[in-house]
Amino acid sequence: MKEIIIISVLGIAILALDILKLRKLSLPAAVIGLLAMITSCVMDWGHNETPFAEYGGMLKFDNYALGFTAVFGILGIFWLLMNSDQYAANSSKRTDIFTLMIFSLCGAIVLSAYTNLVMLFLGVEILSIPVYVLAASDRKNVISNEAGFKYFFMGAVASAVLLFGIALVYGACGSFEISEISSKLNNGNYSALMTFGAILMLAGFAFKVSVAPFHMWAPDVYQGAPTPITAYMSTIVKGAAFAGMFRLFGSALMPMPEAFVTAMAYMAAITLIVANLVAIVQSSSKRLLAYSSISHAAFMLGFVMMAQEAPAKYLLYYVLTYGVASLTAFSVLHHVSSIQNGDDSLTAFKGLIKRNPLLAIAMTISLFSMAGIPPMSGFLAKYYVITELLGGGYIYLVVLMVITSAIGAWYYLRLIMAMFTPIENAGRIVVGDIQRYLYLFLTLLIVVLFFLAGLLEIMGL
Amino acid sequence: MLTLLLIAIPLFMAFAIFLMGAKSARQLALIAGIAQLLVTIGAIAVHHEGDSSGLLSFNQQWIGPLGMSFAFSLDGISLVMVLLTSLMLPLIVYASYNRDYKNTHIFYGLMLLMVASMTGAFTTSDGMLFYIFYEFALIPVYFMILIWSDAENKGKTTLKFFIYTLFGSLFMLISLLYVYQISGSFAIADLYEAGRSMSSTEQGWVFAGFFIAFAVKIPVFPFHSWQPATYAAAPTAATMLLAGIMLKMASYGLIRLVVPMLPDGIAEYGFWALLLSAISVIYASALAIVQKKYKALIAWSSIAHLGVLAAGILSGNAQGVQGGVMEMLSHGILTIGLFFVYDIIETRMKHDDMSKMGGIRDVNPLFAFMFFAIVMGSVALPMTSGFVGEFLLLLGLYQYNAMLAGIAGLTVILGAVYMLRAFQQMMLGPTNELTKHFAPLTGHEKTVLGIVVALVVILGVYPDPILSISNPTVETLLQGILR
Amino acid sequence: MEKLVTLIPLFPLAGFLYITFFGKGFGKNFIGSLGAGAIFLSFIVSVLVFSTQMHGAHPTVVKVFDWITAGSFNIDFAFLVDPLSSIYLLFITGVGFLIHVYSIGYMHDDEGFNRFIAYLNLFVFFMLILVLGDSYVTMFVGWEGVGLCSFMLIGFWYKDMKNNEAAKKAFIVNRIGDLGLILGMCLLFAYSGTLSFDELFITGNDISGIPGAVATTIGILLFIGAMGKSAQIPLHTWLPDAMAGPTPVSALIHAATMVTAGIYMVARSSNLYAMSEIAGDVIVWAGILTSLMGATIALTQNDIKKVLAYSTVSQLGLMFVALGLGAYSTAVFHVITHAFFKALLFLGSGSVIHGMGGEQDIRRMGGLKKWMPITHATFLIGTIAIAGIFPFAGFFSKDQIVAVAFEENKIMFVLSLVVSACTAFYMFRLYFLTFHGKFRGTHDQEHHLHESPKVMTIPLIVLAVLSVVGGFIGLPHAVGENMGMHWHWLDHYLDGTLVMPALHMDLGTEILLMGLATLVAVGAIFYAWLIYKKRGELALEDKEIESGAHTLLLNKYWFDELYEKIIRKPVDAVSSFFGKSVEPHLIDGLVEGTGSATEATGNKLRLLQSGSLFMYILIFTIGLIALLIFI
Amino acid sequence: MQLFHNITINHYLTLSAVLFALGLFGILYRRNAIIMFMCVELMLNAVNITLVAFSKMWNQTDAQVFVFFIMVVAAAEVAVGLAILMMLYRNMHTTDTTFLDKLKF
Amino acid sequence: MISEYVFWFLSFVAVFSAAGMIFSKNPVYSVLSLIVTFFAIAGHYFLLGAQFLAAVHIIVYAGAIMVLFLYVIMMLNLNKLEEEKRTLWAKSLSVVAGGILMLVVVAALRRTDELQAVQSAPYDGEIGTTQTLGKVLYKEFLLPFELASVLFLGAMVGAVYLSKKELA
Repeated sequence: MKEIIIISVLGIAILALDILKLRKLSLPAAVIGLLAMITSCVMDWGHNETPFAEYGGMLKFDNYALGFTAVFGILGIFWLLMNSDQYAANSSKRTDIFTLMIFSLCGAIVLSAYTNLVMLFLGVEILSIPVYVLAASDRKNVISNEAGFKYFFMGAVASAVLLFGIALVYGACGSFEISEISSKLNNGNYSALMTFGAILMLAGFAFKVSVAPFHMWAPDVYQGAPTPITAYMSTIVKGAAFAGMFRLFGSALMPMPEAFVTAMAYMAAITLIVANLVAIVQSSSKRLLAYSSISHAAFMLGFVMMAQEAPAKYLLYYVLTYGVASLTAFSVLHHVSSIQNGDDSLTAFKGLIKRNPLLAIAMTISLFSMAGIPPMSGFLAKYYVITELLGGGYIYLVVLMVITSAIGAWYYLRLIMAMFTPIENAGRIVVGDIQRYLYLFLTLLIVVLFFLAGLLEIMGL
Repeated sequence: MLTLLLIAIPLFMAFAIFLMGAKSARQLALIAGIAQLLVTIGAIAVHHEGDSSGLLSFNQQWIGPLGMSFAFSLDGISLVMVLLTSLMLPLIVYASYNRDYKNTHIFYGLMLLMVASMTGAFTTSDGMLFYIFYEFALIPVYFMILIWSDAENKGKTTLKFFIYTLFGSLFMLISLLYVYQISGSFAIADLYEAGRSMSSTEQGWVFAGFFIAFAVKIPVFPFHSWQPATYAAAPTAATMLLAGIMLKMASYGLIRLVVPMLPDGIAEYGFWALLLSAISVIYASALAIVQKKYKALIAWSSIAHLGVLAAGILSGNAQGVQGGVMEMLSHGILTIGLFFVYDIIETRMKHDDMSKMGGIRDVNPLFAFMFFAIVMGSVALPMTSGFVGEFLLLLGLYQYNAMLAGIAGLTVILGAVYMLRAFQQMMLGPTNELTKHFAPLTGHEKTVLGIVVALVVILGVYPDPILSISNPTVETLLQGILR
Repeated sequence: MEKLVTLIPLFPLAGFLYITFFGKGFGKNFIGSLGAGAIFLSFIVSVLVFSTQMHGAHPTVVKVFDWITAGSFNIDFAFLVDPLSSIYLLFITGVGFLIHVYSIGYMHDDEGFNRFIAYLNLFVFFMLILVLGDSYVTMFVGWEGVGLCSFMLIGFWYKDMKNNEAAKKAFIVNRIGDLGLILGMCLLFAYSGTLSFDELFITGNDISGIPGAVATTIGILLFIGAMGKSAQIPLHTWLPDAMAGPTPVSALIHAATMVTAGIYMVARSSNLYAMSEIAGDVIVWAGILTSLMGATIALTQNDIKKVLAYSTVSQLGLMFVALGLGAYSTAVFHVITHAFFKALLFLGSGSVIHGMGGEQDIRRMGGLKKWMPITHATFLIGTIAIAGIFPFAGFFSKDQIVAVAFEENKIMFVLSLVVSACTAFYMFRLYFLTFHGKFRGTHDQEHHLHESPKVMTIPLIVLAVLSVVGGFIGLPHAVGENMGMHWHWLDHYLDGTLVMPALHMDLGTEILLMGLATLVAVGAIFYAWLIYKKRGELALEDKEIESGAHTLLLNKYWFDELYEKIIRKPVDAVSSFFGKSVEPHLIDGLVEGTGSATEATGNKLRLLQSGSLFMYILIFTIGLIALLIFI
Repeated sequence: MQLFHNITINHYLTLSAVLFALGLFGILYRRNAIIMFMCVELMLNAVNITLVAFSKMWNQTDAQVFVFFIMVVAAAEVAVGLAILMMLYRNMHTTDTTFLDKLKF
Repeated sequence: MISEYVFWFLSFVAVFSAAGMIFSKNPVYSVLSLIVTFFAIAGHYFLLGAQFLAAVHIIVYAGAIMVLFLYVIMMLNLNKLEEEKRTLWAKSLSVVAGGILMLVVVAALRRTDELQAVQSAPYDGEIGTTQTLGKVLYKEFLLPFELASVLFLGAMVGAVYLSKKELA
């Protein structure tokens, strides 16, 4: 509970700082606040605290919730630091953006901690609504507006669908409490109403996590939104949506009927194919990364398929590693494109190794991590998915994943090759000190996480 | 512990070189190589009088529940492979003295990184770790080619190389995981047990996965098309690393993982694999015959030899596997020799079109002599390292299937055809304008070629030290499967 | 005593190494004598070893070092000393020594002198390994080694691409045989579990378990190897071309020693061949065909060395006939005598060529006997010996073959008589055209015609002596017994090492056969004398040849052309087909195709992402409906 | 089950289904952002009806409270959505969604 | 009996005015017809005994949200907006998609027999009253209630931020 209080207070505090014209403080404040939140996560570890239990508390801060909260906090800090140079230190824009980000982070926490469909819905909305705004936050820019509108509008439709689903589930079970719901489901054979509701919820979530065929918004929005926001969406928003989805299918709607898992398998397959094949032919690196993030959604969906058996820690690991990698990648992309007036085509990366080796190496490492090549943590993440799926006997899906990740390596390499093709008269790209050290840190983290994966096993999740 | 040292030395030297910058990169790399060699010799010594103190093995759990652990052990086969690596590293570094690559430190750093990962692959006794090292070795060499190649289509070539090999090894991952589903641990010993416990059909499928992976890398006939282009594009040092050592990881994988793990699978479904290997002997030789460029010729010839290698190993008897070990060593040495000859010629004549050469023997008899020795090694003349390996391979293959041995044996003839043709075209006959002023060998060129020749001859005359290192291990490996 | 045997190959090796690495700056005489001396030393040791064997010492295996270990397959690098190997040692080192001495004179003006001596030493080294090796593998080392040396020596004058071609041809054709040999070894190992002669034939008897059919296969495979080395049909074509090398090389390698390696190997495996009729027949027929072919071709050749080369081919054929008929010791006998007189003849021709300043065409010679008497004399002895006139060496050995043929197989008997007739004829044709009549060369050739120096003539003389008396190591049974002295020494010496044919023919037949053989030979000689001496006819110039048979023979039955058509051309065609079509379009095409296909699909799929909200929501709806219907 | 005289839950479910589908149809059918937006509201209301009907069926208040929250969220969404719409109009001078195709492929 | 007729009446009103909202050219009309729909829905709430919700519904939707819409429409001056309709194939597609969706949903929702099993406690009219609602809202739903404030805050900030003029 403290986490949510901290985060909400933090949001308000930053607004206050804006009003008090102390905008410079907004960054340290936010970072400190998030750090505080993470520490409280650590302290609450293992308490399974259920706040306001007497008031039918609808959140449960078990290790699952705390783990995801902490990860979101960490990624949030990285994001803040990485973008501390984007908005003039004393502009109100900066504080606004930070506030919105903090608020949506609150939604993310709710999504990972809910025990009640009402909370689920609220969480989704709290997570999304600020992001609609963020996506459109480049006010003068038509592209950004379009992205914002598309995201918002389809998001609204999606949440309507999700709602309908919730309503039907309620109708079938007569309660919003996930514990009650799962008790109502006599192991797996849903009533028609239940099935129907579950499907609608699935669709709603599939939209949020951008799984085919509900992914259509993602490439446009990712491309149109300002790059920092894209980074945010592809890391925290996606992660939170998956946290919610996993909790839903892992604890509420469980055990799922076979058909559900099969359906998800098909969705994952379609996603893999579409995302990777289309990514190959992209000329805009930003859109390319967008598609890659869609294909990663397919991988994470693998965990949701196995939500009954698979331990959540692997999903957590995936969210973390992918988050770090894609945050790095998008930030590099941002730093590269922003100094050549927003050109995010592949050619914009030419000669990056000369123009700023650190950026090039960070990008390379993170791309390899996304491609799932050892010893980058991305490999283990994908490895976990694949083992789980093999355990579940989805050999074909695994083969497809393997093949498509080879295809994935293909378009990542196109980007890498661009970075390493020398060009003449290339000006250096300079990044601030914070960013430089952060890049270094993230790059190391990507590799270190690989070797520290053993710790995952001892954190009781 | 020594094994860790073997991986640590190149690793740390790599980073040291990265940080220290271009000045003394070469020297550092050379030092690293020599240190590596010394440690290897030490390891062999330890292994010789029985490793009582457990110096050669190391085991530290990594991801317990998933049965992954940082487990290394230097048994006979690994020792030979490590010996290959650490013999070749200083040679390659020293050989690269006659070119100066820009950003020297990056170049040698990458080289050492690659060596580290290859050593890891050769020494690990954990399936997953093997896969990881196997994959990782791809990255440094990829960059070595991408950055230091001067071919104009290098982008496409390297892309093809990377994707193709990655694609292949992913199948190995699937197979590995499939076995892991049964064994629940990646410790190679457990993998053996699990693998053998599977029905032969299952084994067949798993084998298919492994074979595709290794066939792409070895490379075996239909999966080879990445290789000639890559060799052509790569800077010589990278080619040496690639052909001399890195591709051996695949054949080593065959010995270490496939043959002991999937006996029934190979017995029932392995024939096609062996047939493909045999075919690639003929096919590659045929292509070698029509090559005009020397480098392309040795690229193809190496495919031909490795075809024999793969077939021999897969025949799964002591002779075949021993021959495989020996042939890996000798082929590594010979390949490096051949490519170094290319380097020498290319630096002097700026091309490697054989028809434009001739008479070099007249200008530079020493060079011709050493080249001839290497050529003889690669046509597997007795008293050269090539013979022992190839003979044992054929012996093993024959016991599996006489017909295949006959096909693969054609390398004895065809190899002579293209190698001698190349030698005569380049070295013999009258001199011409281009070759008349063929500069004499520099000191280090002499040294490198000399060492290579010496190795070729010594290993050919007295291979017993190597063979007797690996023989016990091979026999224990095969005990489980020989029925 | 046997321990000394290790020294035998060491001397030539040392010589080779020394000359190669430190030979610079020493005078030619020094180098020459060094090389020759090395061989001489090993000759001494060979004599010692031989003497022990002659006094009935048991065959012994001298292990040098562990060589190859692979599971059940264990090969030591070991030498086998037994009658067979020791007698080979003897004549290899002996003849080798003489030829070294000879080459000192012959190659004196060549700038590659050191190289030449070094190569010769290396060759002798490998030859010794070949005969000493205790296993097929060790033997194979020498086998390939001599091949290597022959490659280097044929292509000794490497500036001329023609020589290189010849060298390459020799090496590759040999390689074809070697493949057969290797496969033979594999099969033998697969059944007997060892490749050591000792375990297979002498102390052990591991071949006993081998079924007959397999024995046949092994025998034939091994024989393919022998075909390559010993130039039997169809792998004979390299030997005549090999004459591109300097003459001493032709004498040593392509007449006396290397080419008889095949006979050695088959004799060595006699126990194996004894197990298979069919293998024997194959050998016999291959042998006799080769022999006939060689003899007939030799009738028409005009290059002095080519004639000798084809005569070698035909003689080797005869030896194989003997082998095939099971008379292994007889074959060895003929190998030895042949080594003497053929070496003699080659050296003689060399001395002629030397005198003629490099001219090799007998149509440009004639009447040389007045310029080079010693050469003439020795050459004549050699000629008589090969023609098989009593009591020269050739007579006994060839007569034994004929006798065996008479016993075993009448067809062979007839054919072998034909061969010996041809032999006598073409040899004397050669002799007459070269040494008699009047000189037909250019004037300045005539101007500095001269007898060769001592260093060349002495070996000639020694060999001549040997060719005269060499035959007495193997007097025929009958003759031997009736003369009351147990003289058929060679058979008894080799008994126990080789399988012996049960030959017992009475004196009458023996004498009859001898008479017949001699008669045939003499008749042929007389005919040759009639044509080339009496009528003084000359060999035709190439353009004045019209008879079909003659052309056929002159073109060596068009073997080379045939191979060109049915082997070389197809191989090249296939290769370039692979290179031009299969590789780029099929194999690589598939890979590339996959890539581009993927991209194409991607390009199609991206059109779905049309950017219109309507489309997106439509797909959303469709997806929803699909889900609802699916579940 | 019977909610009140002759009217079962199915009637209400059907009604909401019709409205829901109608809303989606409207979104597809119209191009004007505002109208489409209203259609979304319609869909939300369809959900509300269901919930209220269910609350009657289960005889619980939770659902009604949930409806309450849905209204809240809807209001918030409308606020943001209209803000975005305004901004869009400011930059593009239209509310016709078919012109939103800068981002594609 | 009467309530039954009322149900049918309200349903028809709701559906038809919704349709009107979709098909009317003039956005203002659309708004108005949507408001009619909302009133009908409010009626349903009454029928279902959720008086308070009905009231809130009128207030929030008809009173607030739709006014907001109207305000925007006026401000953007979209009355009589000359929007050429979608292309024919688009229309037909949307009809088909919507139709199928409706069919599927209806079909699926028809199969709710298991709900017959749900035993309804003797209906107490209290559940819809302000009092009970308030109790539940401020007791069990306290947490969501608080979080809703966060949501609002976020939405407010967002809306304000978006409608701000870009400075600098």
